[in-house]
Amino acid sequence: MNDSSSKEFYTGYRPCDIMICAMSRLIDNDNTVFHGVSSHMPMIATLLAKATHAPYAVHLNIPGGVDPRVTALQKYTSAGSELTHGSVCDFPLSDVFDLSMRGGLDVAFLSGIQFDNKGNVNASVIGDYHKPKVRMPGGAGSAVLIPTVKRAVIWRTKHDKRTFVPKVDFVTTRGNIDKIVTPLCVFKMYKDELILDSIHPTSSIEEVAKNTGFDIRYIDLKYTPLPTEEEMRFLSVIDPQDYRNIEFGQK
Amino acid sequence: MNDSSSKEFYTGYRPCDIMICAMSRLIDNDNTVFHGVSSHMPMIATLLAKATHAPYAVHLNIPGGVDPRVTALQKYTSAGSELTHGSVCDFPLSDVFDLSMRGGLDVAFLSGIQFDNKGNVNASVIGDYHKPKVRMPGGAGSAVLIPTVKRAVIWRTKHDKRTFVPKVDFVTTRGNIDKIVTPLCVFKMYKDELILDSIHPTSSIEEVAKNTGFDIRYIDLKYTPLPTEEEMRFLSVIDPQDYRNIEFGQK
Amino acid sequence: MSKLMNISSAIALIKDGDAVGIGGNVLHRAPMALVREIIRQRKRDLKIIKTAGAMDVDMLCFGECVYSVDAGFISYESEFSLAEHYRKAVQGGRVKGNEHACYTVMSALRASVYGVPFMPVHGLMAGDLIEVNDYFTRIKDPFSGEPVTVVKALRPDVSIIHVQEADEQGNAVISGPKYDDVLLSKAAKKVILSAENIVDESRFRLSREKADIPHFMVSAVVHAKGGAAPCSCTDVYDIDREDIINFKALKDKEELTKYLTKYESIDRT
Amino acid sequence: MSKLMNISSAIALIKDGDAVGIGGNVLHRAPMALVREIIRQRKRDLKIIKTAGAMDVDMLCFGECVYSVDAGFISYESEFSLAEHYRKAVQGGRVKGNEHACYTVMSALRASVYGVPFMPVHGLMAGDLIEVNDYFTRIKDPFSGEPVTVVKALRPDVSIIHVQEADEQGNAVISGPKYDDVLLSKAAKKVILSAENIVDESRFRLSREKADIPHFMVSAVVHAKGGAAPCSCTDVYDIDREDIINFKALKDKEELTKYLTKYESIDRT
Repeated sequence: MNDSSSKEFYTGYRPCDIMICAMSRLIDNDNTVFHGVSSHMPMIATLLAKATHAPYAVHLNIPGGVDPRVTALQKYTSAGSELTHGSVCDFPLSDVFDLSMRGGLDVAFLSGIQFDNKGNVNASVIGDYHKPKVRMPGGAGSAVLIPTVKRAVIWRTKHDKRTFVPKVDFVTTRGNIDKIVTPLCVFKMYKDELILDSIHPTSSIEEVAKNTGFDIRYIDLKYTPLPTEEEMRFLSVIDPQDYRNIEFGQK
Repeated sequence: MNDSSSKEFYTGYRPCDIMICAMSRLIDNDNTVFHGVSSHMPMIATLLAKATHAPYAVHLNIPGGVDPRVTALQKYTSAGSELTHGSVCDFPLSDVFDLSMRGGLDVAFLSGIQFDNKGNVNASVIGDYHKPKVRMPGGAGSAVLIPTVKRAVIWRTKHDKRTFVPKVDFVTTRGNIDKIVTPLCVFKMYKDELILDSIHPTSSIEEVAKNTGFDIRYIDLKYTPLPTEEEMRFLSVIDPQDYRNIEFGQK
Repeated sequence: MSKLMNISSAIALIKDGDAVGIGGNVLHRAPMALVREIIRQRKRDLKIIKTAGAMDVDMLCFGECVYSVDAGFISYESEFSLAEHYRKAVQGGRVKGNEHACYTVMSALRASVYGVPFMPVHGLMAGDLIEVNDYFTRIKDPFSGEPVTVVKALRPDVSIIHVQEADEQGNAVISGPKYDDVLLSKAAKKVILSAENIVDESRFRLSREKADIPHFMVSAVVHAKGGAAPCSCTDVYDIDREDIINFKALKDKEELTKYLTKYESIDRT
Repeated sequence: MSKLMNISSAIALIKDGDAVGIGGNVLHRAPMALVREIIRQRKRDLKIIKTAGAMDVDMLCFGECVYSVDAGFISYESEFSLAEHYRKAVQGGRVKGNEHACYTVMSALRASVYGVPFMPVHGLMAGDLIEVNDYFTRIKDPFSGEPVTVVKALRPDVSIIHVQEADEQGNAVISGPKYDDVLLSKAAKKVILSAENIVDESRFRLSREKADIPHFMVSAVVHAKGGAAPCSCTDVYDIDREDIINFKALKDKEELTKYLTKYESIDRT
């Protein structure tokens, strides 16, 4: 079970598909949902949710689309005008932020570069804040959305010890994480601690432990549900170019 | 000269026409100009200025018009959609306020119910603030526009000792008055004091003094220029229903 | 998920004591059908929020529905003179008149839109409104040390807004001047819309002219033809002079009740 | 009063050390012709303000025009990876990277629009950005006594914005996503527009679709076909992949100069 390539062969599903479906299922039918720039996976997950179990979920994004009828995704962006086609309203980023600040945003897909098991998020720098070894692009909305959105879902396409660390180099924001979805597993916050929620069938508890910089704890160990046939069928329609796999260095 | 009716007969002009033209001439060609509700006179004065000496002045108003092509005024309102017809942009009241707050509004026509010679403006109450004898409609924009607009022009259709008082009952705002245009004269602020700027040819220094609750002071005594033929011709086109005379209780 | 309901069910969402934001401006696009139903349902102690009100606020004061009014201006304009019911209620101490500049109402609403407890307002520094009203105060700019005047947030429990077109989900478009209605919709916890016409969602999806208010901020949609009358509604009707004059001539609560009964069958169908 | 001018005269309005707000978002509708001219004119020590930037900010850092960058995000998106010139300039201490959330940039711009020195921002309370950056701080809500996080105002001396249509006076319409461009136009002391097409004023007067930016806030209008390229411009063109890849492959200032020279005749006509 720690030979992930054979596991993938066994399930027939790639981690990117498992991640997308896990993210999609976190969206409920009555949710307002936001994703930002450089966010192909959440964009596709949101479109998938609306095509399957959550048709009334409200898809919000940077260019201001409200429930756009997206006909063709772009490879280079998740903030372009294709996300406003057939939209019912112009509700730009500033409105989405305001909505979250006043407690009205249900789900936001956000990112970061380091996480520790206290729920601290670093989206800023590697090294010292004022003399950084690496200056990251910036957390975009993360610093203000993670603490204010009802459910902050973090997604990372890399799961390694540089990402999941004993202690983050800098606390861009802390606390209010709902889930973290990675190529290996899903974490959740439980009593101020980041614990394992589910392991992807393509991975194993050993692989997760080997690639995580803090001790893995869990209440009950379960597998992330595999994509259904219906989900895979919709994914091939929504994302025929397989953009969900772009950033996927690590299976 | 203190028999104002014979004076009016002599000039052939009504105080409302003289006031409108005095207000119009306060608008320069490169000004942004705002008027609010219950403001037929400034509305007509602004349209007159744009028709005559200040074609490039920018007419702003409550419904959000920018340089509207107003074809027909309404008797009951100076805040209706006719003020957006042919507008180039939607620039609603909140934007006009913001513009003034950041120092970008040139002229605003505002009102009040009491003024004293220190430049204090009362737009709130007659009597005690918390137990008013008379509660006025409210100053709308006056409290925040008078202190921030470059030139605050006050207009009143009544000139009496209840309006121009030794000391206002309440200071809604103070200071930054440019001019006050009344049926009898024009006041201006000079070194923190409200002094006479010009007397309408239909009135006299005696009449102004008799109807003003503070001492009249001036640097040089001059008459308000009479409307020109061109102005009167444009007025008859802009305001064929003579709405400029609606509130004109006096004379 | 249709939110279309009759006017009685919609107004039943308002509780006594609620803060109620009212759309429109003076005699333009005030949600008069919703206002009339509030009075018929005898709502009490409402905290009214409006930048510049006229007949709407005057009628609610007449109907004894009002605890306080936060507004910059309450009066009919030139032709119809003062709002006597509002004025007498404030002078008689029955209604608390919280005096604002229209802009401080907007600023207080913006604070609620942004989820913050107050908003700095330039321009309040010059008068005494700040000394006599507890919703204004002065603080220090933490960056320069200079004084800054601020207004306390105003958050409507419900905003009532009349529009020309809405779909059943609550997407709504305002033709002509929007006044502060979009701000009121964002600042409120709930939004009740009345609409001249109920349109299909495709009206918004297929047009370049999108909804001004998106459905997910709306709790109820009422189909109310003439829902702003006797006030004006851009592109649909102008004011009804006669009705305004009739209303202004009403002498007591009994006459008001008759006036409202006359409208009841129109408003409730 | 036409404000139409050539790109050289327009960019001459920018002084060394100015705070410059940049319109668009990542690779969308960035005012690239204006950016290229800024580099050709060797402007120095600019304080860049942008919510989410990419090639624009990266190129200005490459051109050594930048003193500081206030932004929430500076990177190309997925396909084109990081903004290496910006990144190295910050890591090397040559550019001050003032980290924001995109929202704190908007809030800081709103403060300037409203003429106030700071803006309360909910959502900053949970992290340490506030401890390490002097443009964030904590104050007390004067009404409740609770702590409130605030951001210092950002006021661009000049905002540079690319639009699809403008008239000679400066009325401008943005097709498709407007991002934060209207906010940037209001917050700035001066606005320089580049436009794909110069249209007649009647375009705005006669249409229901009004200008997004009114003429009286605009200082200069430049006719720049392809003025956002190689970034995208809704309804006109998508990104020019090849050109972005070429730019990203440039090794030194000499190659950058060649690259900019190639664009010079296009940008200046």
